[in-house]
Amino acid sequence: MTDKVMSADEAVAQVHDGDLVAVGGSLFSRTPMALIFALVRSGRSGLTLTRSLTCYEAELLMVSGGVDGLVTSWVGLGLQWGVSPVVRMLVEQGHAFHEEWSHLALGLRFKAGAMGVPFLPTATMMGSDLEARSKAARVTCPYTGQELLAVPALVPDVAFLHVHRADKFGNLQVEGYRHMDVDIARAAKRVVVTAEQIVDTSEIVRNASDTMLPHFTVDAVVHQPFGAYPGECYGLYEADMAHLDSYVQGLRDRGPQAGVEHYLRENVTTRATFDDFLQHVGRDRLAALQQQAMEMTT
Amino acid sequence: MTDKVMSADEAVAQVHDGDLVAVGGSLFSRTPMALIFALVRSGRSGLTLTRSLTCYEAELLMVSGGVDGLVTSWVGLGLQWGVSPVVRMLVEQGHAFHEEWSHLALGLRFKAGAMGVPFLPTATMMGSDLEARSKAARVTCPYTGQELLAVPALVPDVAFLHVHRADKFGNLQVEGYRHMDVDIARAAKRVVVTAEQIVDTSEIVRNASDTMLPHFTVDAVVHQPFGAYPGECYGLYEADMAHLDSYVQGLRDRGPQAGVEHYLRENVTTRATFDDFLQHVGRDRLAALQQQAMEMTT
Amino acid sequence: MSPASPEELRTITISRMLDDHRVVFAGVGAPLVASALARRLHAPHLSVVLEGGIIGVTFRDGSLPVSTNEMRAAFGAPMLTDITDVFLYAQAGFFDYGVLGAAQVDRFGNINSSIIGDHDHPTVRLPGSGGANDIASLCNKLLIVTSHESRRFVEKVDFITSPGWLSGGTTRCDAGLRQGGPAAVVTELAVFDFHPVSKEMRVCALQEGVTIDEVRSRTGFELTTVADVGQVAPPTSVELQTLRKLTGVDAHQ
Amino acid sequence: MSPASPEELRTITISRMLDDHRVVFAGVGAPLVASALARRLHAPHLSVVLEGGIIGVTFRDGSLPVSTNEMRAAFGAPMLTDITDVFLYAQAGFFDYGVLGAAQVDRFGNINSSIIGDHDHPTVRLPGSGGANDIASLCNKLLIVTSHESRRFVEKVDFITSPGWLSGGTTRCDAGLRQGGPAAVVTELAVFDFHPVSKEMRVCALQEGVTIDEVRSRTGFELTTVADVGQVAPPTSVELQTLRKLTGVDAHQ
Repeated sequence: MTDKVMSADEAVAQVHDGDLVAVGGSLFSRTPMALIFALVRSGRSGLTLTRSLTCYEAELLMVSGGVDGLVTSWVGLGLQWGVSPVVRMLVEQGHAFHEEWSHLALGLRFKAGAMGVPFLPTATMMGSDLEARSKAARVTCPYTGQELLAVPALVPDVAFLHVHRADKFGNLQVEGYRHMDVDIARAAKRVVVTAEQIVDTSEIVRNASDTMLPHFTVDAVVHQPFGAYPGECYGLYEADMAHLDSYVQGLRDRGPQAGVEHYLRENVTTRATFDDFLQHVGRDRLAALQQQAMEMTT
Repeated sequence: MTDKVMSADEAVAQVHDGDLVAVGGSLFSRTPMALIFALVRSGRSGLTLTRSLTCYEAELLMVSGGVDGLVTSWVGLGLQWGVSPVVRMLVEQGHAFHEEWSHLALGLRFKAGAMGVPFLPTATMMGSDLEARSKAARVTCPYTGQELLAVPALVPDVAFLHVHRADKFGNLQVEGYRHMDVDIARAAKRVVVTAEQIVDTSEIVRNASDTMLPHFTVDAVVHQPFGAYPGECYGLYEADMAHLDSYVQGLRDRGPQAGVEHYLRENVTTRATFDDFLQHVGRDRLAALQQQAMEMTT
Repeated sequence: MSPASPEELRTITISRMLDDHRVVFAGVGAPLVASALARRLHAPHLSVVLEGGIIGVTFRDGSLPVSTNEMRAAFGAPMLTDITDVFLYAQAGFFDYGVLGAAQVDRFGNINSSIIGDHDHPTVRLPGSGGANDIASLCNKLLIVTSHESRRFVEKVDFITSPGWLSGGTTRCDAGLRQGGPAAVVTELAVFDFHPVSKEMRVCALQEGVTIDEVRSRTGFELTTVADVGQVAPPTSVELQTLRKLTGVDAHQ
Repeated sequence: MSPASPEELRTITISRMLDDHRVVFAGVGAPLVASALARRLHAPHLSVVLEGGIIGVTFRDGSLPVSTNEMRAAFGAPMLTDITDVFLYAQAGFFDYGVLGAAQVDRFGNINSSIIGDHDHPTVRLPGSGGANDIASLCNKLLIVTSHESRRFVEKVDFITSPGWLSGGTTRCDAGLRQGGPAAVVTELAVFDFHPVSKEMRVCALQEGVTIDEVRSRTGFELTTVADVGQVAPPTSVELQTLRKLTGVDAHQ
């Protein structure tokens, strides 16, 4: 057990050009946005992003040039807003690849990695064009003769997570749903985490059954309150739908490329740290989102 | 969601002669003893018992004639007391079968059942005589060519669990370690649960992330405080080592068969209910075990 | 009270197919709203599961969740777990119903939500499966709800994201899918089932005031019918009022 | 202070092999006590894992756990999970050391804890593997601690419960075990390692006052040695005192 606390910029040094980067959370929930922003600023390139339900964070990374491929089960702007114009533009023009698996199949690919086996058998995705396009192989049960789909283990080079609580060694706890964070982290070679709170290990111990991942799975811990903003963090703050709505509006007004570039300039590349960005967002706005979350979960 | 609360005797009617019965908990921890006692009284026969680490509860069921086979990774009297004289006697004389898997292999057999697949691949147990005797098959990864052991799904006819809290529909929560309860219950055709407390669903909702199993996996819920006695229930009461020690002494004094028979007469077959047995044990004794647990977990 | 919109009509019709005490794995949108409505009316003990890891969704009037993982979907549920875990319950056969919408559906109940046009040079790259493929592959019974337009009701979808009966007959089972398969399709024009042997979609019952010719004219493939085509009972005012309370549309408009 | 008992000697010797900041998957008995001792002395950040689902065992003097799932093992740990889950961490390569005792061990480090005699007509039916097979199969490095008697140190175990190097050479890897393998055996007489190619057990270092002939006479197979056999440093008074505090044996006896 070693002290792994560092800054987001230091933590993002775990990512190298060409890496497969897995992003925890789901849609606008517990997305590690502070790490996404730091990754945009780092100028890494040739990355592949993998995440089961992905949206805005993928668009930022694709337009900024970091990511040129997706391994996902779903990508859109968010259910309110429909199809992702960035992904449409880049994929339809052949500038980015989009590898599609079903939600469970992708989840099991992470789980195979987490379990330390090269594949897992499943009854999903069979017979569909997802199967046909995935080039996933089949496997026959040696006991029953049943044919199943074999999904290959997916081992990210780096996983990004955002959690409610971590100690300095990297023992992690969250509230609410866990998304696919556990399997993603256990499958990945390196794991980088932002936490709303860094707590003493004694506080982790107090609710040891709630610990989602143990310290030896984690490589870097970053203290970052509101680290999932503009998404939600269960029980702590609601997603800022107005912020996201104005992002979407920007894409509609300026077109996908220019819209995202404008957003990045306003919010990411001209802000030295995520805290600077949060200050730009404004304290009252953040407080209102906390209030909404409290009302929604009590 | 239907009301599933009933008595232990009613719940044990879920077991039929010849069934494969899985027992939750591990060793002397959260073993569903009230259900084991009810099963002894029910007179069922030809049962196979499956549990990863098993001890005293297996001896009771084997001598009473209910169980004539074990699927397990370990069986003993408990680590203090060594080898199980009942199992030695019955297995060495050929009166009972003992199918041995490694702890992980058995755990994955339940997990395969829980996941709804006929097998799971694993790197454990390979090359050992456990593999040779188990007749487990191998499977080749269609991507890497790696050969792995394929463990076959184990689907119990009935699973017995003991938990801290249940609502009447069968939403279940425990404190502390979960043992293999989740996979056992999800794999089993029918699930019977004793709970220290039956609570309102609103109390389950309050800590929804702690819910171990949802109602639709559960068929019968029995309210039974001290339902794991003489074993422990995390945070609530310690195991009664003196009771178990005198059980072991009885086997040493009288021989395995007569020793267990004597124990059953004193504690099980002449007591109409588990509460009668607990009354015989005595309130002060139980209170002392609660006190020990409190001291040990705070 | 204004009459039911096409969307409301579909939602009410499909909600009636969800029996009490069962478990439904609902996609977002109309499937989720229909599940909420069923719980409010004839199926108070229906358990609604979302792929976000939420088991036992409760619903607040005027505040239905938009996605499958957000606080308003989670709060009040007796169990929160992870995403893959929820799908593994489906794979193990615990879920009685799956309910899905469809961008494109064909005569065998196959659904496309991935690609319009050619895969390598798509005309439109849609969001993709999410959990739709898994719901269609693994739930014991699949119900589909969609608006009725001939560009949606096609002979063969451009891409099978979520498997129905594939090419009909035994092809679904032959492909390795031993569970489930589509049982019904609900639109604002009619309710459809699938022929027990050929697995072709067929008209089962018509919505109020709709003729079979109208259905045929708005369907991109040849439609058969069951022996005696029924009538779907029109929405009751209780259904409509309850639905509008749920969705936050003024019940007295 | 009385001199170290054979058991204490073994425990102290093996505890020194556990480096700080590592993760050890310990069986009950001497392996667990040795892990506790290492944490008290040179390896305060050693993480001790038990198959009962306990990650990060802390230890109280005079109150060491007897089994792998009981409150005294769990209390103070930062993570409690389920049994299978712990082993899956091992399978994924997270555990630096596995430490096991042995009822019977052979020249290739294979361990028997299942059966003495013939499988179908056993002379003694022992408790069985528990997690021992998995620890031996999956941890990155296996350490074995056992008392030294020729009936325990045999040419070939009656039954391979937990795989060592199987028949030596590449046979472990050939059998499909790509990870781990025994690195050392510790007894009250000596420390052993395994030849890098043949994988035969060999004497590496002798406990204080022990001769190589004594080791050979109490070993049921032919023993080779490393080029220059070393001496195990005798237990220090700090080691012995700390150990006795942990086990609750009076430190001043």
